[in-house]
Amino acid sequence: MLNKVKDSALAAVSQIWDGSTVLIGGFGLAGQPTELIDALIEHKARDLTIVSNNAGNGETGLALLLKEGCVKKIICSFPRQHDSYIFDELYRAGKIELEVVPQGTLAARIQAGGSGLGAIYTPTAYGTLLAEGKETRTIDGINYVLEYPIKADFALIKAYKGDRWGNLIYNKAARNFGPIMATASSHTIAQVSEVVELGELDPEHIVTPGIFVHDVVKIGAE
Amino acid sequence: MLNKVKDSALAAVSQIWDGSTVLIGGFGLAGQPTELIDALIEHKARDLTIVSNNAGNGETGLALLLKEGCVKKIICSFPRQHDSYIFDELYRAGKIELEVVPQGTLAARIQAGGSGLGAIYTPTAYGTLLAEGKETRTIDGINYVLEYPIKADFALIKAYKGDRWGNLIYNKAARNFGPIMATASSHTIAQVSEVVELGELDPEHIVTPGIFVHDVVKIGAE
Amino acid sequence: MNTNYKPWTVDDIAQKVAASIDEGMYVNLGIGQPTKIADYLPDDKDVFLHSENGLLGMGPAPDKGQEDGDLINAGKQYVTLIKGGCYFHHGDSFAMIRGGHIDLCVLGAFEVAENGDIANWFLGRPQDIPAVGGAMDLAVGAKQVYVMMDHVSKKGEPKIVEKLSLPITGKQCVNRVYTDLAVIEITDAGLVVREMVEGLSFDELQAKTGARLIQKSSV
Amino acid sequence: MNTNYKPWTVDDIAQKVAASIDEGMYVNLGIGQPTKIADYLPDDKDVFLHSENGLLGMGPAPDKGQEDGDLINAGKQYVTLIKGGCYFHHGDSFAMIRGGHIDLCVLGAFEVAENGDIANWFLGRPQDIPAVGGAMDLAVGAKQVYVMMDHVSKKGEPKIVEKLSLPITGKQCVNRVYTDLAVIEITDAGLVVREMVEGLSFDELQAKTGARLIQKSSV
Repeated sequence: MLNKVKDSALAAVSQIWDGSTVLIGGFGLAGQPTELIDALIEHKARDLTIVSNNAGNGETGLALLLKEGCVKKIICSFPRQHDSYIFDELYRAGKIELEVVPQGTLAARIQAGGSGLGAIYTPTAYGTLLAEGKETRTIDGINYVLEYPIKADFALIKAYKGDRWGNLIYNKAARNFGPIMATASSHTIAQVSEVVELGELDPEHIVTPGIFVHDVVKIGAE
Repeated sequence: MLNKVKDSALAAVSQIWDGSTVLIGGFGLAGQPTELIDALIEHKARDLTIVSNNAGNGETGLALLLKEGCVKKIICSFPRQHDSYIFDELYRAGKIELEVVPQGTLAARIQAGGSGLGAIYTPTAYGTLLAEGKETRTIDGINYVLEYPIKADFALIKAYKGDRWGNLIYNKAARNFGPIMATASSHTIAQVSEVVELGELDPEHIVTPGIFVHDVVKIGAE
Repeated sequence: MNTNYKPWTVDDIAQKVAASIDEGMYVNLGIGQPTKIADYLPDDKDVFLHSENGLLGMGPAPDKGQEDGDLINAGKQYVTLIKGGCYFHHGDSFAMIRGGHIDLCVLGAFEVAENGDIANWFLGRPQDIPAVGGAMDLAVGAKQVYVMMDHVSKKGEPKIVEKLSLPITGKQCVNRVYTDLAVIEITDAGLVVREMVEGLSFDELQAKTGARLIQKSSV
Repeated sequence: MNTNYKPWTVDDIAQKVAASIDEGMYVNLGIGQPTKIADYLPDDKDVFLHSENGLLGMGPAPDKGQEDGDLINAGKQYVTLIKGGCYFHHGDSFAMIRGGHIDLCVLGAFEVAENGDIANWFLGRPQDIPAVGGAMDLAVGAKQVYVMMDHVSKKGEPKIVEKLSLPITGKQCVNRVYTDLAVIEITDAGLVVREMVEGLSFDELQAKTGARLIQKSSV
C-alpha cells in the first residue's frame, strides 16, 4: 500500500540537500507553504536557489528563509514589495543573487520544465532589459524571445486537501503556482490542511494528479 | 445580460466559413461533437482544414463530414483505424490532404496556439520521418524538433455541462482535447448535454472558463 | 498658468474608461489607478474581470470580517468572486493573457511614447530593485491596452513623450491613454486627442505633452 | 529445428513484465500485447496505469452492460477508473509523458535495434497510411521503455536487429525487450540476455536474433 503522507514537515523537507533548486508556491502569502518553509529553516538548508513569484513578505515564510541565510539566489517576478525589506537589504548588500522573470514567462518556463519542452519562444519582454542578451526570432511578423525551461530538484507547495496517493485540490486563488510547480520538480512536497481517504476527491475535480506529488504533509492540529 | 447559449447547432455552426480551419474535439467517439458536425454538414461547409486526433469512425460524425466532401485537409495523429474506411478511400484517391502529427505534439502545438507562444522545441519525433525537413536543436544534450503553434478559426467541442457565460465541465475521458482546443481558436462552439444556471458550476471545478467559449449549444430533448 | 480648468479626478477617469467597456468583455485592471474602474462598471452589464493570480469574475472587496487570505487579487488586496466566476492556475492565467484572450487591459504607466511604447515597471535608478510582475505579459498579450495615468509627472514633466527615457515594458502596444487632462488615441497617424478637460485649450494640452498631438477634428 | 522448448505465451510474458513493476510506479501500457500486463498486476501493490487519452488509475474492463462511451482507453476499449484515479485533458496527459513523469512504458514493436532504436508505427509500404498516435511521445518521454513482442516475425525473420529497416519511432530509447523466447536488456555493452525459454540454447536464440547477444553470465 502506497502512502505518500509523511509524519512531519521536517521529515519531508529533510530530503532537501544544500545547493538544490527549490520551487516554492504562492503569490504573496496566498498559497505559500509557510510550514514547509519553517521546516526548511529548521533543517538548516544552505545555498538554495529559490524559484517563487515573490521574495517574501514581512519576517515569516519565504522572508524568514532569506533572513536565515538559506538562499543563494532567487528567481522571481516581483521581489520588491512594501514589506519585502529583508530581501531588499540582502539584495542591496550583494548577499543574494536575483533573476527577475516576467510572471507569465516564469509560469511558461515552469510549464516547459514540467512538460519536457527544450525551449519556447514567447512574445513577452521582447525588446526590454529582461530579454537582453537573449536569442530572439520573428515568427509570422511577431517578435519572440527564446526562453529555457525551469526544472527543480524540489517543489514545496500548499494545497487544500490531499490523499495518500498525492492527489490534490486547492483553495481559491491559493492555487496559483502550485499545480505547475508540482510538474516541474523531481520531488514535490505538498502541505495540505486535510488528508482525505482515497476516493473522496472526485476524479473530475482533482487539480494535481498524484503522479506529480511525492510527499504529502498535513499541517495543523495533531 | 450576456447569454452565449445558441438556439440550435445549425445557428452556431452557420458562422463557419468555407476554407476555415476547424479544431474538432474527441478521441475516437469519446468527446466527439457529433451533433455540431452534423450541423456543419447541413451547413454545407466546404474546403475545411480539420484538426482532430482521428480521421473519423464508421459513417457518422467526422467520417460523414469527410464523406460529404467538406474537408480539404486533415491534421491528426491517428487517421488509420479499423473503421476509418471513408478516410482511407479519400486518402488513397488523393482527395484529401493529410498531415500526421504525434499525439503529444498535436496537443502541445494546440496549447502553444492557445497560449501565445511562437514556437516550441519538443523531443518527440526527433530523427523520424515526421520531423523530416524540420529545424532541430540540441539543448543540454537532448535533441529537439522545432514545432509551430496550431491556431484555428473555430473549435467544435463536446462538454458535459455549460452555463450562459460558457463555463464548461466535461465527462470522464471525453474531456480529452476539448479544454485545449477551446483555447486555440478564435471562436469556440461547445455542445453540452445540460445548460445550468450561473453559479451551479463550482468555481473550483470549472475546467474551461467561459473566456474560451463563444457559443454553447444544448443537445438532446427540446 | 491657465486655471480655467479643473483636472479630472481618478474617479472621473475611471468612469470614462468604464463607459468604454462593452458587455461580454474580459478585462484586466492593473494595480493602482486602474483598480478604480471596477467601481464604475454598470451592474446590468456582464463584464469579466481577470486577475493574473488565477481569477476570472473578480468581484468587489469583501465586507469587513469576510476577508479570505486565499482570495486576493494581483495587487494582493482582498477581493471576492462573482457568481459564474472561476479559479485556475498561473499557467492557465497567463495563457489567457499571452494568448490574446483578454480583450482589454488598463495599466498605469511612468511614460507612454507616441508609437505606443510603454514604460511602467522600472525606473532604472541605482537604488531601484527591478520587479516586473505581470506587466510585460499584459502589455504584449491583451488585445487592447489602455493606460490610465496623470498627464504630467509630479515635477510637471510630460509623461507622454516622443521616445521613452525609462526602461521599456512593451513595444507599440498602447492603444489609448486616459489622463487627468485628456483621452488620447494612439493611431498610425499619431496621437489623436479624443476628449479634453473642459476649459483646457489644445495648445495648453500640447504644451504639457512631449509629443505632437493631433486634434480630433483634423482627422 | 530444435523443438525442446515451448515459447512463452503472451500471458507468460505479461506475467514476467508485471513482476518487474514495483509499487508506486506510473505505467503506460501500449496497445496490443502490453494491455495484457494489467491482468497480472498484483492487487496488493499500488501501481498506476496511465492512458494517454486522459486517465490515471485506469482499471479493468467494465462488466457487461456497464460500458461507458466516455470511459475508454488509448486503444478505444471500454475501461474503468479505480478509486483514487483521475481525469485530465490531452495537454496535461502528454505533459506527463513528455515531461518524464511516466516511470515505465511497455510498447509493442515491429523492430528493435541493438542501440535501443524502436520501429513500431509505420511499415512504410506504398499502401500504408501513416498513423502515429502517441507512440513517438511515449518512446521519447517515459523513463524506461520496455518492448513486448514476438522474437521473430511471422515469416521467421528476426525483429531484434543491428539497424532498423523500418521507419523509426524513437532513438535509443528501449531499455528491455520481452519476447516469447527471451528477456533481453539493452545496455551500453550491448544486448544482454537476462532470461530464456527453458530448453532453448543460447546459440539457438542467437540464430533467431539479428544482432549480437551477450550471455548474462559473461557480463
